[in-house]
Amino acid sequence: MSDSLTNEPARVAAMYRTMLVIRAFEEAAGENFFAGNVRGSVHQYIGEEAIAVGICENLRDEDYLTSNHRGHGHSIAKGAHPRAMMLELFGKAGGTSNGKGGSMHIADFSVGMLGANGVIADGCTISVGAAQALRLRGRDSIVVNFIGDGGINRGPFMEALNWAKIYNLPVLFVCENNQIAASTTTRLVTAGEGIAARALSFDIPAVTIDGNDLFEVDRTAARVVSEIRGGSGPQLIQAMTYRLRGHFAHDPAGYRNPAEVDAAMQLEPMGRVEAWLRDNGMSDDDISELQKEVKAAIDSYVEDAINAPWPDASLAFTDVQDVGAPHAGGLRNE
Amino acid sequence: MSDSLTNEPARVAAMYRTMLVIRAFEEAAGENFFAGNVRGSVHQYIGEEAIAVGICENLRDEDYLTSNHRGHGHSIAKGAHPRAMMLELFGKAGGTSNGKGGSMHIADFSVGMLGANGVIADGCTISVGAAQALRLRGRDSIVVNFIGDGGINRGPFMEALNWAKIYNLPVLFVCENNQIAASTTTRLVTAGEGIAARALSFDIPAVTIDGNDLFEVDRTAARVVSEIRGGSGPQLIQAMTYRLRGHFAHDPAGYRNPAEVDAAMQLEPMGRVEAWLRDNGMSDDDISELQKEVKAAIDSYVEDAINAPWPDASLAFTDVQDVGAPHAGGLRNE
Amino acid sequence: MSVRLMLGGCAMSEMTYAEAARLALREEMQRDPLVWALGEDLGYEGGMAGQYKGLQAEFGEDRIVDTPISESTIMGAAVGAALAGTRPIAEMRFSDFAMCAVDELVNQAAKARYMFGGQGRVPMVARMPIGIRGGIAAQHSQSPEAWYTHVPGLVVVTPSTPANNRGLLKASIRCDDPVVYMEHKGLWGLKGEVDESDDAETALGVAQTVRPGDNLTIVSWSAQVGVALEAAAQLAGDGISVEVIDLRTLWPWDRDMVMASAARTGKLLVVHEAVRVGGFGGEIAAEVAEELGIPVARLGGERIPIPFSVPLEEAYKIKADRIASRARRMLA
Amino acid sequence: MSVRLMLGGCAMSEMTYAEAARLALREEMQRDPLVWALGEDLGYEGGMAGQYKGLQAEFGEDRIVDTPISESTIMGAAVGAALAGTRPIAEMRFSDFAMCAVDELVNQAAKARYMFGGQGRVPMVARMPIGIRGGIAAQHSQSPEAWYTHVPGLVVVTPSTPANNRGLLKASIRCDDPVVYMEHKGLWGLKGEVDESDDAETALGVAQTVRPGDNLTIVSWSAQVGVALEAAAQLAGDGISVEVIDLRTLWPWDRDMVMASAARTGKLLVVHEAVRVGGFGGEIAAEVAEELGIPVARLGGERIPIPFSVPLEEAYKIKADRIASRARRMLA
Ligand SMILES: Cc1ncc(C[n+]2csc(CCOP(=O)(O)OP(=O)(O)O)c2C)c(N)n1
Ligand SMILES: Cc1ncc(C[n+]2csc(CCOP(=O)(O)OP(=O)(O)O)c2C)c(N)n1
Ligand SMILES: [Mg+2]
Ligand SMILES: [Mg+2]
Repeated sequence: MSDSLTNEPARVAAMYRTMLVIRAFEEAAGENFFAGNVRGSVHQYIGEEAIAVGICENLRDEDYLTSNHRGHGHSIAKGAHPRAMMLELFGKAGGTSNGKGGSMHIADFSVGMLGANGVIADGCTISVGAAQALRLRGRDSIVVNFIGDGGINRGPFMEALNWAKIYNLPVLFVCENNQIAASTTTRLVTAGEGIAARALSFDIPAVTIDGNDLFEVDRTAARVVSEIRGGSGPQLIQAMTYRLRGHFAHDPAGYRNPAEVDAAMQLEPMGRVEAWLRDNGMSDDDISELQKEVKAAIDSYVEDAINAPWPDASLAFTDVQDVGAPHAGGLRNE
Repeated sequence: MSDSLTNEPARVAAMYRTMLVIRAFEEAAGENFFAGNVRGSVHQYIGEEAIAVGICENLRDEDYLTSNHRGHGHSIAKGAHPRAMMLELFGKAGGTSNGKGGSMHIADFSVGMLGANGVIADGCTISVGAAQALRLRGRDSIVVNFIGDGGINRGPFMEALNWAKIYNLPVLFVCENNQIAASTTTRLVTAGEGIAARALSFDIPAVTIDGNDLFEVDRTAARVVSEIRGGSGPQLIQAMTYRLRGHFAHDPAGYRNPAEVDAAMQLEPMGRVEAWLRDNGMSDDDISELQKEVKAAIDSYVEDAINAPWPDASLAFTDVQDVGAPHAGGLRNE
Repeated sequence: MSVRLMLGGCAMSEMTYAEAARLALREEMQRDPLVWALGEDLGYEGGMAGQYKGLQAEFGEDRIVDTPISESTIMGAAVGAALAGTRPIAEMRFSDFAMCAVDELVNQAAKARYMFGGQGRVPMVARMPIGIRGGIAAQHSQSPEAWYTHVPGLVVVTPSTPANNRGLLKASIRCDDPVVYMEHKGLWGLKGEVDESDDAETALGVAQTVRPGDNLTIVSWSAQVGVALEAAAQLAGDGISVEVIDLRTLWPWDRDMVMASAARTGKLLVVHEAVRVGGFGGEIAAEVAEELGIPVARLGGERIPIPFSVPLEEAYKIKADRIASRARRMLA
Repeated sequence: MSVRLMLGGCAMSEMTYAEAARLALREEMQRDPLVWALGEDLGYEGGMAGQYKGLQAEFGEDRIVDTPISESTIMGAAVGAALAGTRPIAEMRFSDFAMCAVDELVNQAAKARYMFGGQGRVPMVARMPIGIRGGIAAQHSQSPEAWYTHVPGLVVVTPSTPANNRGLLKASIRCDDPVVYMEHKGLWGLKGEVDESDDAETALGVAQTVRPGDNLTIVSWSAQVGVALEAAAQLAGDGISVEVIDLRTLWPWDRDMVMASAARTGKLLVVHEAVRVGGFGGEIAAEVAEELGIPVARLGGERIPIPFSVPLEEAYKIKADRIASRARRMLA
């Protein structure tokens, strides 16, 4: 990760690689959901990869990130290891949370990834508090919060906007506007022009960009992140995108017509970066080599996850709390 | 109450009278708080009378009103009887809630007053639901919600703005901006230009007026209420005003300097209406006669409240619920 | 819905727990034009487990209202709509998300009638499924029913079968009090017979003896009733006769039925999926101990967030074996 | 704060419960620069009962943060700030308003450490006073402590005297778990001795025998302890010797001390101001009944919203007379 704005092919190729990792991870997650290896809800990030990658490319490990239910891509882009994530999705020992959290609670504190979240918009209030902690600890890091276009209508998010501004906190809100929330077209339940207009009414600078254009995301993030680091206070980026799959793996998404999805496929982010790389000297062979390498890595993580042991059942009772932990003080339940 | 826009002296005198009732009621509430007759929190509306009166003058009994902790003025303006309200403040039998609610829970459903509220901004979400009920029941009534400038920073209010707009509900939000929330200068905790700008970002028409000018409030309300009744969808009025007393009766309000309060006194609403009435043919005698009459009425309600019996203790156990009511089914607590 | 059997005047259909709820919703909406529902994704998706499938087409967008993700307002609007003369059903998806609207439920819905001295009523149903469905972890699996029993003004309902899910939901919609209606997510697919010709409600506050027995009374509710029945069957093999009572409604709970059974068997075991500490089992066990002075025991979830992974999630659950062994210990 | 007495190494001061909290806050903020507080009206007003009076001047606006009226964010920001390495104190004013932030407390604060497999911790204190103060009615008088005992991950503290309000608050601020800290509003003015020279915490999870006795054990907490002591004094006049235990911490509660006492006296009565149905008394009574098989009883508030008017509010309360008569019945 660097603050550089240059589009050297090597840098773009590295971002492209991260996008490939996310895409392959999500495909594998979906397949293994259907194979019965992954339980619960798997919200895939397919089609939205450019946002997480373009934003996180401009962050440092010490910067914090908070996410929502669709957090795999954010986590990988921030530097969480997809192997540990895959183990977590399978609920296996060695997963990011040792199997305690699963897909909706991926976190990697070592790279500032403070957690995906199962409750819409709760990451927003967590973010502003994390930013206050940074100030108190004298750090110049920033906090990035990813929120969906459905999530913007929850009150806590709007409170957090106000909060971030009045304390002039270093928070970047990234609204991933894929135009839908589960089966609901968000336009129909969102009054006014949308989140950018709302942010402006809090005097928070807001910009709307093509979230499927890695270069635009990267460029915008580079500028906005450096402004925030410089003390601009909170800003908001609305990244327009499209959720190429159902809400979660088991959603057939029958509520939209195939033509819409086909049209969206034309604008999906991976192909656009690929084209740029081709134009800038990367050969077809190099590209397919990279794709194969990434696919092989993800396959190996799946393999690892399949073979990994379950966490010992006793782990269910650790990491709850120090004071009044389960089974402490003669407490029992039998 | 009428939808008329004309400023005939009789109509203005009637509004003035209601303002006097509110002022006298609040003075009496404060005195009786210090006399130990009224317990709890008494949030006086002194200095803000023109808002409730100017708004409610343009409402019908069938229109609903929801309020907040500072609800006495709203209730009186909507038609609740100050005698029953005074009894309620004293916790006596015959009070609006038979003593169960007190100052923060004044309600008079017979005139559409759906309740003061002890939780900031909760009236807002109640309002939008009441408006949905009106639509379902085929009524052309509207709902008015009073909210403070401190309350606008709670998420549920912002959710309710969005909600009112997307369903095009007949709701008038009235933000009484007295520039303070308890001891907090709201400007310091409110990002952006304030509530009017925020409402506009939801595409809700919003206007800021001098809330201490009865005529401006009345005129604005007449227009806005008729537009809402005509199907405009939600609108917002921000009425600028000043809280002439402490947050509640027992708040000495030492956080502001006396000069500020003195300056505000010059702009208080009662004197301005009084001046207009004088200019429009009401004699000093008539005015002081009216003041005396109102004062005497309120005094008599205080007298009644002092002499009224306590509610029977058994009333503590009624109106809880039909299914699983206290003491039903052999349940006991002894 | 599938096979339909006519037995005398009855029209028995086999349907799932979720389908039974849909039937009740549809019947009550047909019966009373003031009944309506609001929540996320009700229209196309049909809400959780498709319980509203087709109902928006039938009743229109003003009665099956697709909302933004605004839990506070879903609940708060329901309160307002109830005070203003309608019968809203607030759909919270999961009881976990309903925690975003506790204030509106507890400070407004539960208290409005009382605080206003009976001037208004709040006939609403707040639907919020509880329980473990498998692999949805700490923020999607909780069973907080005990909280709401502690709140004056609220009725708390926990259906356990397709038939009583229909009957209790009908009764809840017709009830003039705010009802917290807690399906169990793990039961949505459970099949059972429902008498469609019978419009009767399942009375609120009335428990059901789902297995008669003499040596021990097990009180349970929601999905845990099925597990208790399994345990009872195991114990029957050892010649131990267990009575199993399904409370169905937690507030008011059927104190008379529980006391009569416990007095007869002389031993009480309460079992629930919710965390044991602070669970509603404490209320029942304490009441019975206080009144009858007989041995009581409770089983409930460990005091841990619900974990994701299979063996960890299993460690949380109260299985039939554990119930049986606790029962044996009581009878030893 | 008033008179100061030097006894040996001790510096005993008489101060109120509220002043003792202020002392603890100040001491802990001096001790650890990562401790900070956020809430409405802390600066000028000094928060509820003036517990922060002067502290903003001393510690600055970044450590005593005056917030907008945004309860969800007060709590949520505290969670974020705790995960990010500080020790926030979230001031909710009243436990009633904290209901606007149940989701942030229960779904985030309580679970983050667990869900993330121990990667982070949430060392925060959520302060939310409970109880009746007189005439502030249904939305300002609740005692929902039982709810939070039911939530894995949370510690629940209910101080009853100036001395333990200081000691427990210090321990809570130093605790690495999220602590729900529930003062009783009615105790703010209560005076008592505090040893200012002693920096020791009052250990979490340890109860205190506030009156020794032989015939009956009364377990209580918060303001109700004082009422229980009154009842015990009444009963002493009749030759009945009552042991009164102040739990001080509800989770974890001091099971050993309660069991030992109850085993010795042979009878247990739990008394709390919170609504009896679903209250934490059920947990304790059930545990004792289950383990010791001795007579148990509970007294708690009626299942009604707290009314405003004097005689109605009085009807809710558990007075010393009622406790004494229940005790007599147990001993008859
Ligand atoms: C408070 C809350 N309400 C509802 C849900 C259920 N839910 C999960 S994801 C989702 C849709 C979110 O849409 P959006 O914010 O646009 O994100 P996207 O899925 O499009 O990435 C909903 C309603 C939830 N998890 N939390
Ligand atoms: C949710 C909630 N938080 C805090 C409070 C405490 N409180 C009561 S009134 C008030 C200030 C309200 O200010 P504003 O909305 O401007 O109304 P005003 O008092 O100025 O009329 C506060 C913080 C409350 N009642 N409810
Ligand atoms: Mg979306
Ligand atoms: Mg104000």
